[in-house]
Parts: sequence; C-alpha cells; structure tokens
Amino acid sequence: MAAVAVAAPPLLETRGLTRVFGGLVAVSAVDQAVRAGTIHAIIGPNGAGKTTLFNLLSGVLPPTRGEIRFGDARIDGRLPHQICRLGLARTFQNLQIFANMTVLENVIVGRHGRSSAGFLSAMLRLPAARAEAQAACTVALSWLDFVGLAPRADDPAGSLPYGQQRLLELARALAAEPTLLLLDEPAAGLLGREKDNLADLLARIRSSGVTVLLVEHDMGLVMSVADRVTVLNYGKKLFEGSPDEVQADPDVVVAYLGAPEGA
Amino acid sequence: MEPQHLVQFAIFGLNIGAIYALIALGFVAVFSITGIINFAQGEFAMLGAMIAAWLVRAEWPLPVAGLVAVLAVAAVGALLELGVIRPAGSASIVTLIIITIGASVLFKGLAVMAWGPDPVRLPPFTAGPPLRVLGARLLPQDLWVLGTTAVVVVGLSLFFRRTLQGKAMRAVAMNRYAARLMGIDARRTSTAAFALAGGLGAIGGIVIAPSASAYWDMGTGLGLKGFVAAILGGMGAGGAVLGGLVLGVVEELCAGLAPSGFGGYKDAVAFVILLGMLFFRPGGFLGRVPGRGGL
Amino acid sequence: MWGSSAALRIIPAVVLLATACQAAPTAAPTTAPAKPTEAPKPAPSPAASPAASPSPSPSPAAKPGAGPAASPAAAAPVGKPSGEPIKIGATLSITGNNAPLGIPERDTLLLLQDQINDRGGVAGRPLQVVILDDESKDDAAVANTKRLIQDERVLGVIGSSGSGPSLAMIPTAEESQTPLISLAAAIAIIDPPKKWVFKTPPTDVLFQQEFFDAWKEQGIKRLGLIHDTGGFGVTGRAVFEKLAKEQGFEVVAVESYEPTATDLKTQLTKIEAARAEAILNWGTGPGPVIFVKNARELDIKVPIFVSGGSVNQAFITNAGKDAEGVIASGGPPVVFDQLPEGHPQKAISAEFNRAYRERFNKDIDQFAAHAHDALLLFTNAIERAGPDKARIRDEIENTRGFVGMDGIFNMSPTDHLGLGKGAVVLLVVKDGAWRLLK
Amino acid sequence: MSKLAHPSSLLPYGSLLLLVLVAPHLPGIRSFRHELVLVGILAIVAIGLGLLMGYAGQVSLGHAAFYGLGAYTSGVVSKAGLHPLVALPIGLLLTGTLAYVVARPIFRLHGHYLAMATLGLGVIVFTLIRQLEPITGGQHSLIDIPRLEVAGFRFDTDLSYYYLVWACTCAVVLTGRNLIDSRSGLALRAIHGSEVAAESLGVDTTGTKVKVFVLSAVLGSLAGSLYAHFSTVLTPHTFGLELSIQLVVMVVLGGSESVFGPVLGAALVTLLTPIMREMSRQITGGSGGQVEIVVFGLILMLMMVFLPRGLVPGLAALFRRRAAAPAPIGTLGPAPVPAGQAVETGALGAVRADPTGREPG
Repeated sequence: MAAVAVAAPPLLETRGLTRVFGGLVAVSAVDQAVRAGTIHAIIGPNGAGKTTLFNLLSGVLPPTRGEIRFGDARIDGRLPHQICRLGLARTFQNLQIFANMTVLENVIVGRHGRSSAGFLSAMLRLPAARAEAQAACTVALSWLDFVGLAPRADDPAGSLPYGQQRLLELARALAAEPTLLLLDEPAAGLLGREKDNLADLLARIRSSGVTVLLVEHDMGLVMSVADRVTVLNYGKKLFEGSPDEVQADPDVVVAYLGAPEGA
Repeated sequence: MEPQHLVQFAIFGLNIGAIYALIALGFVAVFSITGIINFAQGEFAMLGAMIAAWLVRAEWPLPVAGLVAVLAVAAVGALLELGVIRPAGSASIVTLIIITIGASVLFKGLAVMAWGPDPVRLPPFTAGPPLRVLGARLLPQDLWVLGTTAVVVVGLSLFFRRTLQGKAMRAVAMNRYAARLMGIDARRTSTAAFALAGGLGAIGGIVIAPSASAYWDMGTGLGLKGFVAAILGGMGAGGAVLGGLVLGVVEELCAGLAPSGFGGYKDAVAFVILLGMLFFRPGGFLGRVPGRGGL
Repeated sequence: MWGSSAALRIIPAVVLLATACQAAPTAAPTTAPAKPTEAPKPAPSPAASPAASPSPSPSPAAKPGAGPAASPAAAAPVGKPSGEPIKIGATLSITGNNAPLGIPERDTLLLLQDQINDRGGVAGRPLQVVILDDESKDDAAVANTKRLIQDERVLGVIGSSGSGPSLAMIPTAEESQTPLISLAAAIAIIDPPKKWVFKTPPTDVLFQQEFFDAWKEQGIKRLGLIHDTGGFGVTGRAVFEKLAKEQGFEVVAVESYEPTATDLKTQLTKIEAARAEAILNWGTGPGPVIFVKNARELDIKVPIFVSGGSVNQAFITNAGKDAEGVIASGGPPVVFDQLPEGHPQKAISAEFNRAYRERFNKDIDQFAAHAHDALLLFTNAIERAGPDKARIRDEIENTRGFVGMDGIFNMSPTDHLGLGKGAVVLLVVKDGAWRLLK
Repeated sequence: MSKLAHPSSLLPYGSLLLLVLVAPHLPGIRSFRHELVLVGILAIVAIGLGLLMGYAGQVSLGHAAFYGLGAYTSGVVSKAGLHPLVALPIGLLLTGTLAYVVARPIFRLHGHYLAMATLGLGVIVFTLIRQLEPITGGQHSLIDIPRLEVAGFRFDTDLSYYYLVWACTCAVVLTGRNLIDSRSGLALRAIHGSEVAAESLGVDTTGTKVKVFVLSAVLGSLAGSLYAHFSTVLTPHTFGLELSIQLVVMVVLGGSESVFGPVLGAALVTLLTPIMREMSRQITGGSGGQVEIVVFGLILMLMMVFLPRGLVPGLAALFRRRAAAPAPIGTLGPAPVPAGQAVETGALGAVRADPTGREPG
C-alpha cells in the first residue's frame, strides 16, 4: 500500500456522485479525483452543476447517491462545519461575507474550527480563552496581510468594494488553514488588475501546500494557473486533462468554449 | 353525550373557525405581499365589531353600520401602512412586526378610551328561534357567519383572479421583483394588502360580535388563532380558510369532549396542533413549501 | 393589555375628586408624580355637607362604646380635624376584570373619607385613604400591599376587590402585622381565621347556601356549575362541590372558562347534555353576561343562577332582555329600597345612597357596601384604639353589633367576618331591575 | 491587561454602575424602587433574549415560559422547604433541559415559523402552569413563597432586594459582554450574517444556536427565581404571551446589538407605563385611564420608524455624529471604539487590545 509519490492517493475523490433535485439531475455519477498540491479547475456552461458539486463537496447539500472521500475520511453526509474541521474550506459564488462585522472579525470567524473556547470560558474570560482569542487575532491579521486587506481591518466588511470582498472571503477561508480550498468563481466581477493579483495569490497558495479546487468562468485565469481542468456538462463529467488538452478537445470546444458563454 | 351534541360542537367549531379563516386571510394577504406578520390583525376584527356596535347603538341601520365599519377599518389598515410601515422603509422584519404590535396596543387603548372597558352588544342580524339540524341547534346568526364567510371567500377568489388590482397583488406575492419589472406599483399593492386585511378582519369581527361579545380585548385571542390557522394552511389563501375551519372544529370538539376540569386546556389545543405540524409537516397540511405562501 | 406591564396603578385621591360633582377646589398635587397624593384638605363642601350629615343609625343591638354612633366625631359634626392624618391604605381592582367591583369601592372610600373628615375626622385627626389599583392581579395586589405598609406606613389595608388578590395579600399582612380587611367573598380568606385578616362581604358559602336552600325547596337534585378561572370562580367551585356533597346534591357537570372568554356555548351544551336541572354561573367580569346570553340563545329551559358578583345595574344593562328571570344571591343593600321598614340595613343604605347618588350619579351596590363597612370598621377601631396597628386589630376583633350596610357585624377571635345568614337574600331580575325574590 | 482596565472604557461602565448604586436614593425615583427591582429582573431575561435575537438572529415569542418555569420551580421547591439557593439551580437545570430538548426541532424551522413555534411553546407552558393545580396552585396564585435569606440576612425590603437583583444584572451584563467579545460571540454574529458561510467555516450553527437558546432560557429562569422570592406570590397571568411580547419589545426598543440595549429597553417598558399613567392623570384630571396605553403604542411605533435598530445603537450613532471625537466616552455604546460601528467593532476590542499593542479608542 505504501506507494511511491506518483501513485499517492488523491486528496479528494468522488465516486458516482449524484444529486437530484425533483426530476432534475444536477450532478450525475461524477467520478473525480483531485491531487494534492495542485490547482484544479472545474469549468462548464451555466447550469452544468459546478456550484451543486461544490455544495456536495462542502456538505451544504447531501448527495443523492455516491461517495466522497477527503484524505482518509468519507465525508458524504457530514455537515459543513465537520467537513471544514477536516481541512476543507470554501468561498461562495454569491458573496457571503458577514456584513455585520468588521473585516478582521470576518477573518477571525475563519479561525473558528481551529479554536475551542466554549460559552462558559468565554463568559468568565478564562485565561485560556483570552490567549486563544489573541492568537486567532494575530493569525487573522496575517491572512489579511496576505491578501492585502490589512489596512482595512477595522472597516465594516459591508463597506468594502466588491473585488475586495472577494479577497476577504479568500482570506477568511484561508484562516481556517484548509488542506483543500474550494473557490467558487473567485474572479467573477474582478477588474483586470485584480484578476492578475488573484492569479498571483492562487500560485502563492499552491506553493504554500494548499490544494485548490476552483470553479471559474474566466478562461484566461483558468488556463494560466490551473494544473488540471475538468469540464462538466449537464451534470456529467465531459473531459479531464491539462489546460492544453482541454483547449484541444473538440467536444469541449463544442460544448463550452464554442458557446457564447465565458465572461 | 349523544350524537347531536357532536353535531352541535361541530357547528360551534365551524362558526368560530369561519372567523379564524377570515382573520387568517388577512394575515396571508399582508404576509405574502410584505413579509410582515401583522400583529394588529386581531384588532382589525375588534375595531370592526366595536364600530358597528357603536353605529347600531346610534340607531344606524345594521347593513349601513356594517358597511361603514368595514370601510373604516380598511381605511385604518391602509393608514397603518402609509403612516408607519412605509416610512419604516427597509427596517428588518422584526422591527416591522414590533410596529404592528405598537399599532395593536394603540388600537386597544383607543378602543377603551372611545367605548369603555365593558362589552357592547350587537344584536343578531336576524332574530328568530334556533333551527334544528340533526338534533343540534343552528342559530340564525350562525347562518350569517357561515354565509358571509362563504361570500367573502368566493368574492376574494374572484377578486384575485378577475380584477387588475387582484392580479397585481398575486403577481407581487409571487415575485415582488418581477412584478415591479412589469410595471406594478409594489408599494401601492402593500397599502392595498393592509386595507384588505383590515376589511377582512372587520367583517369577521362584525359577524361574530352578536354571538360572542364585542369588547376592546377580543382581538388578541382571535388574532392568535387566525395566525395559527394561517400557518396551518401554509400561509396560502386556500389553506388559510381550511386551516381556520379545521382549527375551529378541532378546538370545539376537544373542548366539548374533554372531561370536566380539562376545558382549560382548550387554548393550548391550537398550539399543540401547530407545533406538531411545524415539527412534522412544516409546509402546512396542504404541503406547501415553507415561506412560499401566496394568494 | 400590551402596555400594562407595571404592577402598580396609583390613584391619588385628590385628582379623582375633580370628576365628582363636588364644588371643592382640588389643587393639583405638588409632590413627586409617582407618589400617591396626599388627601385633599377636607374643604367644607356645601354640596356634600348636608348629605353627609352623620347618622349611622344606632341599632338596638349596638353595645355602648362600640358602634359608630358612639364615636366622638359623629357627635361633633362640625369639628375640624387637625394634625397628622390617619392613613388607611386600599388596593382595589379599579381596572381589569374586577373593575365593576373596584370602581364602586373606590368611589365609596373617597366619599366616605370626605364624610368622615367633614364630621371631624378620626380621633380628631384627618383621615386619609391611599388608594392603589391592582388591575385585578394577584401579584400587583401584593406589591401594592407592601408599598402601602412600607412606604405609606398605613395603619391598615382594605382590599382587594377580588378573592384571588385578597388571598395572595394575606401573608404580607400577617408578616408585617398589619390589619387587613378584604372586600372579597371567598371563605378561605377568614377560614381558618388569620390573626390580622378580616373581611366584610358575606362568604361565598353564605351566598351559595341560599341557592342550595332554594334548590332543596324546589326539588332540584342535578346541578351544573360553570365558573371562570379567576380566584373568585375557582374558590367558588370548591365551595360549590363541598356544599353539594354535604347536602346530598348531584353535581352533573362542572365547566370552566377564561375570564376573557367571549363564548360559553360549548360549555353550556356540555352541561345541558349532562341534564342538569339548574345551572349556576360563578364568575366576575363580562362572563356572567355572556353566560346568560348564550343560555337564552341555546334555548336552555332550566333555571339559571348567577353569583352576587353580577348583582348590579351593569349586568342588567349589558344582558338586556336575556337577564329577565335570572336569580342571584346578594346582600340587602342592593335592594335597600325594597327592604321592609325597620330592616337594620335599610336606613343606613338609603342614607349613604343619597350622598353617593349626588356625587357619582349612580346608586350604591353591594361592593359599595363592602368598602363602606370596611372603612368604618377601621375608623371605629381607631377611635377606640388610637394609631397602633396591634390595638386596632384587637378592636376590630372586638367589634360587636356594628350596623353596617352589609349587615350587623359581631366579630370574634374565631369569626373574622361576623355576619350571619341574614346577610344574604335571593334576588331576581324582573322588568329590568333586581328584586327581592320573596 | 483587559479592556476594562483601560480608563477611557471604564468611564461608561463606572458611570452606569454609579447610576445603579444611587438610583434608589434619588428623590423622584425613590418611590419607584419596586419597579426598579422589576427592571433589573426583566433586564436579565431581556439580555438573554437579546443574545438570541441580536446575535443569533432568532426571535423567540415564548420567553416568558422560561421565566415562568424558573419562578414556579423556585416557588414550589422553596415552599416545599428547601433553601431558595437550592431551588434556584433546580430551576436552571429544569429550564435548561427543557430548552435543550425543544431547541433542535425548533431550530429546524426558520423565520416566522420559528417565531410561531416559540410562541406555541410559551402558550403550552403557560397553560400547564395554569392547569397543573396540584403542583403550581393553578389559577390560585402560589402565595407565601419564602423570602431569600443568605447567611442570616433577609432580603425583605425593596432596597435590599434592589441591590441583590442589580448585582445579578450587572454580572449578567458583564458575562454577556464577554461572550459577545469571544469566539462564540463572533460565531453567533456570523450565523446572523450568513448561516451557510458560518457553517462552512467550521461553526456548528445548529449547535451554537441551541447553546445560545439554552443560555437565554437559563437566564430567563434565573430572573424568574429572583422574581419569585421578590414578589412572594406567583400568578399564572404574569407569565403569558403578553410578557413574551413585552420582552421582545424591550430588546428591539433598546437595541439588540448590545447588551445595554435590552437593559434600557426593560427600563423603558417597565417604567414608561406607570410614569405616563401618572402624567396622563395629572393632565386629564384622572378621567383618562387608557391614555398611557395609547401613548405607549404611539411611542413604540415611532421609535421603530425612526430608530429601527433600537435606542442604544441609535443614541450611539447620534453621539458619534455630534462629537466626532475618536473616543465616544459617555455613550451607552458597548465599548469605545476607533471608528465605524461601535457595536460591531466593539466585539473585537478585547482580543485586539493586547497582541497588537493597539488600544481600542
């Protein structure tokens, strides 16, 4: 079983993963592996089931059939917070920042799964709880610094411009110290320079050892950062390969790249 | 206990259930258009009953008094929306609900100031001895209650399906944003919903006043039960009517069949049913999706 | 309802006077707003004075030195009281379900306070009655009692109007060693006797016994009871079940309803289904009116009875034609004008009613009588005992032959009511008025 | 060390504490001592409810049930002969257990369905209190509940009880503030902000909501126990829907985004009615009677229209606008903060004061 590096088991693997809404099959028998240390992109036209796949992986939705393995653990059927604590964090296509908090507080929430102080120790301000809170704050600030938002730490999160809110979600997810990071359209709504910055950040995240799985419409970004690309269409896996292979595949071109899609 | 007593309790239940239904319809109208639970809904019934009783005492003919009372309470509903709900603008739903609680307090206080704390009498619409149905007594007023409710329900259904204003309200209830794109004035629709809720409540209050009694605090209980009925019906119009009638009949049967000394549990019956339903069938017994509701 | 969170309603005597048709100038209180206002200086009121001329008719049974007639104040009607006021506290149900009881009680205390002050006060000092409203709530009544004793330092407390609040007040009175005279019916208030607690209304046992006697006479065996879930109703149920059992009646149905109920037809149908031969309603507030109305609507043929709590004009006004033929047991003051000449309660009731009618434009009822007698029990005791709570208590207990409106009181250490069976009469509604049944 | 040690942040706390200490001796307020005790008691329930509403974003229309459970447990158990200090934890345990059992099914619901379920819970507990006559006394009030006696000292005057209650209230305020400042407090606000995001960041949303629900129920029970030994008489009507709704009004009126909001709300609701009643009597010469209720309704509506987030945040914003100074000393806002939303940044003051060396304010 102890194998050489090439045969290392994937960090994330799905088998026959299926999700049905009423009569609609949103994700259909998807077998997918994500290798550790890579940036893996999932592309496909609108309604291809990309976001549903993310919701299945992160536990927001339970699968109808099939299984999901993450590291050594079966995670299908588990709740999102349990999955997060195993080392899987995500962002959202439609931003889900906590507008009722500051920027820094948003990121500190990302530390939740990595800390343990309970109600009682908090109410009584026990030293352990305070030390933990300080540590969380320090780590959160460092992640804000990583995405370049440190100067705005004290601002209400709702007051950030759209592009920075995306970065905030990224920092928040990173603060959870995931081994696998799920990014749902991180480039949506970003301007040219912001996209470059994002590509740079993604590369740095990968080099820090975090595996990234992203859903993205922006082909430029996908082609420039992804190690591997999976194409979904009508809930089914259409193709998987390197960016170059994807661009060369005629089926993909017809199904997706040829379509007027692709913002 | 003999069979005719069961029939008798069912008649009582249908009667009070019809009132629950009218009030539930008011809740549904306001909720599906504005998202607000209007805690002053029961007070609309109280105001209707009190105004009608007051006018009748001033020797107005009953039909005129009733009509004026319904219109007046509809106007109160519209004023409530225009005066405080709309200026509150984008406040949270809880805030808006508290505003309606404030309105409920205000209406009760005004009612005591205007008409005093004692119950007032509204005579039955038509006098006469009770009819006998399967051995049970059916009062002429019971017929008025059931008949009025039936007419209102049919009328409402026609209103929502045939008239422009009704269709606009249904459109807003289904999708406020899309309705606005289609040129429907959603704000005017909110006002109309409150006016409609006022009118429905007032009708309920007026028809029940002769058999129960009209006083300043009568709206609290009616409002709560109407709310339960609306939830039981999944916050939809059809469900609300059914919810009201079922709730009324179940309540009366429970009260009627309970052994002596257990009558005090009557008011909890509605809520036990409610919790049971929320926990096991959260969409209402018609099986709607929670929160969807509609007219 | 929503807004009435605070437990206390403070009724400064002075402001209320402004509503009365009395010429006395009433200065606005100058003390802190929350503080119960000092009683008005008993301004000589030309309107009230003649009516208030002292004539608590001395009864033949009155022992010298015990009846009000023997009080020095009564002998010197024009003496002006001076010095520290004698303070008596009262917590009454001026709002809420028992308001029909509390309002005449409040009016009576205000009128009687002025009458007493016009007659020279109590032991030469002005009388001040501090009245608080307990909204018919038990806990508010207790809070009021504490306030009256702790903050107002009253010599005694009158109240409350209802049985529930009165029962709740007892521990506070006992603990603080303050004499308490309740205006409520429940026999549990004085049975077993508590050292500091008295009451003036006939007990619910006395009230109900009249019915049982009548039922026995008419051969009625199967009884139905419908009571409200307030203190009066619930204690009344216990009395009813006890008396029925002791005297060999069959209770076929006991139904209850919330004091706020608006429809009793279900309960009445159940009682009718149990084939009761008489139906008694025991409750206060709007309940009895609804009971009567629903019983007529359902065309219930058996005789129906209501408690003394309904013996007032409001009941007849509200129930209208449906009230005809309803039987109640009540105190003689309600029908004082129908009492035979020489009946001990006739003169005193007529006398007080004149002033009452003049000031409030309505006739006395039995609640007025309860309050009237309670205050006089206090002032008579204070005349004899001076401003000392323990001695006042002793003197109330020593009251013999005091002719009140409710009857002739003969207190003793084992009887803190002191009224006999004659304190209750059966009444019937006839032609829109309460009449003596016999 | 702690933020409380910082002089600029001690001031609002200090002045409030001073107010609490001297209030019962102020001339105009003396005769309101009884009400002030009630304010303190209800403030405890309202703070608990405020945590649930403002931080977890869940409305409860049945909180009077927990208050009633605490009160009746204390009343019944201490009348049975146990010391009140033994009765109190029994009440807490009982209430906490009930809350825990019902919380999970209730939190499967959302929005007005959840509100309705809590309302139903309140009505059912209320009905049980009224109907279980052998235990609670039913419609008869539970009377003659022993007063609280600790180490020979009897809390039998309004004044002594006032200090007892307000010591508890202050403790609840402090621990409530601590909770809001903590990891769990942030988690609660995260749930309020976006449930799905909080969940995906490792927050056990259901578990946390259940915990805060149990906590607020337990606070209700504590307040109920305090009430039982203060009033010495319990009557079912006190614990009905009316109170549940008043509690929500207190929280919303004062502002649910700070622990001080519910306290102010409790004071307003409890004191406004008797004060207005007195005023209306002075103005109308006593003929009124319901004027104060009308005015109360009006005030409630207008405040919600003009200060929808409640008085405390509203006042805090007003102060900030007026004095653009960085340290809004003397406001009722929870903690002095550099800029922006007082209430929102306040939650971090505690953690940030030390590691970064930056003092809040």
